[in-house]
Amino acid sequence: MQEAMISKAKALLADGTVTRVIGWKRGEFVYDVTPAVFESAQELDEGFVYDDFTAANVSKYLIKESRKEGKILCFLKPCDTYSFNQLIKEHRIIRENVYIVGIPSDGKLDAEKIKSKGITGILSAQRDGDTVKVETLYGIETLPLADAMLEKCLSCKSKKHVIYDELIGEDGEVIDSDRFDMVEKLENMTAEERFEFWRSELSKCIRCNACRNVCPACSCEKCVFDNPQSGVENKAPADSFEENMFHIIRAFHVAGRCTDCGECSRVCPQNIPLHLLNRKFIKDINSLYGEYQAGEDTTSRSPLTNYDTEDCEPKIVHERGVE
Amino acid sequence: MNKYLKEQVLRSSGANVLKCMRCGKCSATCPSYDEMEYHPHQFVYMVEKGDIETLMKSESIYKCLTCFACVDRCPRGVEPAKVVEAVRLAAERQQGGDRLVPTDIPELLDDELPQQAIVTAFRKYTK
Amino acid sequence: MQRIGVFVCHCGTNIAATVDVKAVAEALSHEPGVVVSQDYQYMCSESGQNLVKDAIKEHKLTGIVICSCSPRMHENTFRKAAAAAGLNPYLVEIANVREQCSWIHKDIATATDKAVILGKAAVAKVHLNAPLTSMESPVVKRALVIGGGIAGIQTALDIAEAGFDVDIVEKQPTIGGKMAQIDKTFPTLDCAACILTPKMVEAAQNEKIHIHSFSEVTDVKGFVGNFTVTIKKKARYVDETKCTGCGLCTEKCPMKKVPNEFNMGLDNRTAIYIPFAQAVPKVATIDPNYCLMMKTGKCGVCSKMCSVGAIDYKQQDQLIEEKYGAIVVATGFNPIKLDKFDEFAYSHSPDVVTSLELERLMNAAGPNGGTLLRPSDKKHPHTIVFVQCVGSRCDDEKGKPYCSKICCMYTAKHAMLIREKYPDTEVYVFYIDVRTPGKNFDEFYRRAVEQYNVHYIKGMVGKVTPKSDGQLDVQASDLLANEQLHINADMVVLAAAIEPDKTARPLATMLTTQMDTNDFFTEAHPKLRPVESATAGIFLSGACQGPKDIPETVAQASAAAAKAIGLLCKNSITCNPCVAQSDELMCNGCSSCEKVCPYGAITYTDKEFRMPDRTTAIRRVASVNPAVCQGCGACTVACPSGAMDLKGFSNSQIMAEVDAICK
Amino acid sequence: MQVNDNKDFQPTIVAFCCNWCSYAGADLSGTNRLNYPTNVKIIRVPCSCRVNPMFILRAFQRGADGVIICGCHPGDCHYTSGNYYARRRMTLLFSMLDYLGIERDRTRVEWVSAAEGQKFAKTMNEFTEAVRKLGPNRRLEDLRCRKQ
Repeated sequence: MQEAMISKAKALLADGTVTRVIGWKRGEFVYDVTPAVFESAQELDEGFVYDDFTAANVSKYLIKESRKEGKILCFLKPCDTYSFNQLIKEHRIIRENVYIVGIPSDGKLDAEKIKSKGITGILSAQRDGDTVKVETLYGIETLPLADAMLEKCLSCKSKKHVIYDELIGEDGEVIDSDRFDMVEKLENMTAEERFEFWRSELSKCIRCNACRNVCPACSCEKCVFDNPQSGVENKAPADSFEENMFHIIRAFHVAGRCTDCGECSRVCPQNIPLHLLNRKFIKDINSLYGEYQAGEDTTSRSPLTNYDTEDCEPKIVHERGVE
Repeated sequence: MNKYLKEQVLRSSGANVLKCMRCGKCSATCPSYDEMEYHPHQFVYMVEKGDIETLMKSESIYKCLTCFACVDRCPRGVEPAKVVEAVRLAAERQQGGDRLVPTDIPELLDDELPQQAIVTAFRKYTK
Repeated sequence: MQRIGVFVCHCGTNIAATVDVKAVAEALSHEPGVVVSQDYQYMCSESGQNLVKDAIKEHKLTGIVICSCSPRMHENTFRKAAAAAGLNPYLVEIANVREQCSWIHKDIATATDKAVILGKAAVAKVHLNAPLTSMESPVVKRALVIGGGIAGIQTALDIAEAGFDVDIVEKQPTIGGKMAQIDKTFPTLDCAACILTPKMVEAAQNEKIHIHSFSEVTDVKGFVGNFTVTIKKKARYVDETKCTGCGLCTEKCPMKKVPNEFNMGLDNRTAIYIPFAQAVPKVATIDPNYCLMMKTGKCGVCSKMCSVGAIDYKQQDQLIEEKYGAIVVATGFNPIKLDKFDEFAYSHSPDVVTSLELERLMNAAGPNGGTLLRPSDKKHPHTIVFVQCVGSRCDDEKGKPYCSKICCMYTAKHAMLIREKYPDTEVYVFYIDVRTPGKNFDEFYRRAVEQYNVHYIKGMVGKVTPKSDGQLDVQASDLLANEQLHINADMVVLAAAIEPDKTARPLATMLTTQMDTNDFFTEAHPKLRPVESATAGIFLSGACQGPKDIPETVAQASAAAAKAIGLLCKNSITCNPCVAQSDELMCNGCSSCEKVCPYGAITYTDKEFRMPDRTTAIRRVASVNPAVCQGCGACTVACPSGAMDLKGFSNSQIMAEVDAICK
Repeated sequence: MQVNDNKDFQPTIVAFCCNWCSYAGADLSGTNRLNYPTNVKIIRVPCSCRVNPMFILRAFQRGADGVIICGCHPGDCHYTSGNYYARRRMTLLFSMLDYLGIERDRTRVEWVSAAEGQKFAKTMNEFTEAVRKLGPNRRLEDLRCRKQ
C-alpha cells in the first residue's frame, strides 16, 4: 500500500495536480507515526510512511494547509473522510485546494495496548489474520489482533469513503457496529456507579489538551478555555470539577459535529475513554432526533442547529433508565 | 349512571366519546338504522352519560353489523362501532349473557347458511 | 474604576413590609464599586427619579442598580431618568425585589436576605454593562401587498390613500380573488361584483398602486423598514403595455376546450383568455399548456388578429427586485379538495357541487347565464340538499379541526336565493350547529327558515348515492326526530372547509413569520395585536390569518393598512441595541450561528487578518446586522468558540449574576 | 439515590427565565401573591436559547444545588424558534449530566407562559422540594467555592 501511495503522490506532483502531499513520517520509534508534509519525490522516498501504526487523521491539518498556495494531496482513510466532510460543511477547508485519494483501512494497531501486554522494545508488527506478530528487541511475540488493535478500529462504523477524488483499492460499506455497547452498559449502571466511573476516569486528566488539539471538530480559532473573556478559562487543572467542566463543555461543543473518529481517546496519554462522552451525545441524538452521522454529507443541518416542533421534552431524561 | 360499567366500556372500546360533536353522521350512514332502538349516535351519547345498562338490555346491540361505516365516516374519529361492540361485550360477559349457546346451533343450520356465518356469529354473540 | 449607585425602593409598603429596605441598602453599600446606596419611599415618583438623577451627577456614577418592582414595569422609567442625567440608559440594572421577593415571601429575615442577593447580582452585572446606543434604521416608504383579493385591494387602497406607494403582487392574471367569483354577499344580498369591481378599478387607476398580476414573490430579504423582495412576473405571452383588452383574440382562438378555472371548471375557455369581463388588468394571457402555437408551432391566430401586436410567444419570466418598508400578507384561502369525502359522491356525480361551484352556477356571468340548472342534464332542479361542515371540525386526518366560519351564512344565502328565484324547489340544509354570530346574521338565517321555508335538519348526511334515474339518494339522520331519512335530490351542495392558500407556507418561510399547524399565519398577539405578525414589519390581512367573511376581511385589511401606514410614516426606526455581536478574531466561520438565527441577521464575509506570525490570512467571519437582530441569543450558544456574544446579556454578565447568586 | 432528611437544608436554586413568557409568569405569581421558597433566585435572559450549558455548570461549580430553565411553551417563542433549540440543547445536556452520574433531579426545564403565575409558583415549590430532598450538591461543586 505504501508503495502505491508514494507512486500516486509522485505522479500527481509530477503532472502538477498538486504541489504538496500530506502524509505521515516515522517518529522516534516505529510506532510513532506522525503527519508530515512532503514537497518532492525525494522527500516522499525518504520519509513517507503508511503502515499498521499509521492511525492519525490528517483532516484537521488541511484547515491550514488548504489555505496555502497551491493544491495539496491528502490520503484519507474512510473514517478520516467524515471529518474532512464535516470541516467542509463548516467552511473550514477549502475543497478546491485539496486532492483526496481515498485509501482503505482495515484497522490500525495500538502500541500502547501492545505494551500493556508486557511487550516492550517493539521493532515492527506484522498482521497475520487474527493475530499480530510483534518483533521486539527480545524476540518475536504473537498476540490476538483484538488485543493489539485501536479501540476506535475495533468498533469501526464505516469502511466507506464519503468524499474523494480517487480511490486506491475498493470502497467499503457502512458497518453496523457495536460502538454504543459501552455507552449502554454505563447507562444501565446506577447513578452512583456512573459517577464513580467518571470520577475515576476524569480525575486522571492532566489537561494536556491533546484531545482538544487532535480533534478535527475542536478547530476553533480560539478555544473558550483559552479565552480570559469567556469566564471559564483554565489551562491547568485545579480540581476535579474543572475536568468535568472541560470535558462536558468540549463534548457539548462538538455534539452534532463529532464524527466519532476516535482520535481523542487514541491520543489521551492517560487513556481516558473520552470517546464515550461523544458517543453518548451521538447515541442520544440518534435515538431522540433520528439517525445522524456527522460528516456523512456537506449540506445537512446538524441536530443542534435544527429542531422539530414535535421534539421530545427534556424530562425524557428524568423519566428513563436507571436512577 | 354506572361509573364502573362506563369505565369498562370506555376501556374495552378504546374510544373517546368526548370527541363527539353530535353531528349524527354515524347514524346517517348506518345500514341497520331502522332495526335499532338506539342508534349509533345515541350509543355514544348514552355511554358518555353513563347510561349503559339501558343499552345492554336493548336488542340494538345485536343489530349492529360491525360494518364500520360509522367508524369510517365519523368526522372526529369517535369510532361508534367500537362503542357498540364494547357495550355488547359488557352484556355478554354477564352471567348467562351469551346470545348464542352451542345447543342453539343445530336448529339454525340449513344448507343455505354458510359455515362462516355460524363461526362469526359464535364469535360475536358469546363471551 | 466603577462608581455604582444603589437605590432601594420601598414601594410604599409593597416592598418595605416584607423586606428591610434599610438593611438591603446597607448591605449593598459594601459591595465593590458601590459609592452610594440609598432607600426611598417611591423611587419611580418624580422626586424618586430626581434623587437618582442627582446622585448620578453628584457621585459621577458609572452605573446604577434600582431595587424595585419588575423591570418589565419601570426599567424604561429609570433608563430615561439615567439618560436625562447623562448616564447611558443601558448602564441601569433592576433588581426585582417586589414581584420576585417581597410579594411572594412572608418572613422578613429570609426575604431581606434574598433581596440582598438579588441586589448583589444586579451590582455584579452592572459592573460589566457597557454603554449601548440604539441604531436608527431608515424606512423605505413603499409597501408590498401579497395577494390581490378583497383583503389585498382594500389594504392597498388605504395605504395609497395615506400617500404611500404600494405594490400588489397577485399570482392570477387578474386581481379580485375569491370575491370576484362570488355571486351575492350575505347578509345584504347585494351582488359581489357590484361592490368589488369598482374597488378593482379604483386600485388600477390609483397612481400610487402598482399591480403585478400573474406574479409571485420568490425571495424576501432584509428587515422591518428595509425589505428587498424579488418578484417573478410570469410570462403571459402578451405584452401588458400593448394589450387593450379588446378580447378579439379570445373570440378567434381555435383552442376552445380549456377548463375555465374562474367558473370552477364548469365550462370552457380559450387558450388565450381574459378570466372575466371586469378583470384588472384587462389583459389577455396565453395558457401555454393548451396554446396550439406554443405546443405545435402551428396557429398564431391571436397574433394575426391583434391589431396592436401585443402577442409575444417568446416572452420569458421576468425577475424584478424592489425595496419595501412594510409587507402585508393577504394570501387568502381556498376550499379544500374533497377527495377524502367519497361518501358524498363528489367525484362520481356532476350534480354534487361545492358551494363555490354553486356560486358560479347561479351567477349571471357563470356557465348557465344565471339560471340554476343541474350540471348533468341542464334541467331545473326540484330538490337541493345542502351539507354543512364538509371537512370542517374534523379529526386532523380527515379534514380541518377548525370551524370554517363562513359556511353557515353562505348556505343560508344560497338557500334563500334559490327559494326566492325558484319557489318550486325544496331546499334542505343538514347542519350540526348553525353558527351566526355577527350583525344581522342570525336574523338572516331566521329569514331563510321563517320566510323562505328552507328545511333545516339537525343531523349529518351519511351517504350520497347516484341512482340510475339520475337523481341522488341522500341518506341522512334527523337527530331531533330520531329517524334516518332518504331524500331524492337533484343536486347536493357541499359546504367544503376552507384552508389557507398553498403558497402561504413557503411565503411564511421567506418572511420568517410564524404559522399555526393549519398553515394560517399567527398574529403577534391573539387579542391585542391581531393584524401584526410576530416579525416586525409584516402585517396580516384577511383569511390568511384565519377564516373570515367579507366584512371582517375588509375591517382587518384596513387595520393592517393602518399598522403599515404607522410604520411608513416614520423616517427611521429605533432598533433594540441588545443585539448579538461577533468577535471576528475568534470566529471560525462555521455557520452554526447563521443556521439558528431566526431572522437571517448573520452574514459571512471573507476578511484578511494579520496573523501572530506576521503573515496575512483570509478568514471567513460572521457579522451581525444590528438592525435585523432581535437579540434572542440563539447564536451565542450555537457558537463553539464563544465568538458570538449578546450585548446587554453577555456571557460574562450572566456568569457574574450566577456567581453572585451562588456565592 | 441518597435522600436527605435534613429539613433545615436550604438549597440554592438558580432559575433562568426568558424575558417574554417565564419572567412575566414569575412576575404574575408575585402579583397574585403566590408563595414559593426564597431559595429560588431568578436570572433574566432574553430567551431560553440564551442559556449556555456553561452557565449551568458554572452555577453548580459555584455551589448551586439545582438549576431550572424556564421558557415560553414550544411554538410560542417570542423569537419563533429559540425554545426549540433550547429544548434540544437542554435535553442533551441533562442526559449527559445524568450519564456522568449527576442526580437528574437537580436540573429541569419547564415551559411557563406569561399567564401561568400559578404554574410558576407550583413548579418552583416542587423543584425546591425535590432538590432539598437530594441534599447539597457535592458531585459537581468546586470545593474552593464552598461556602464557609
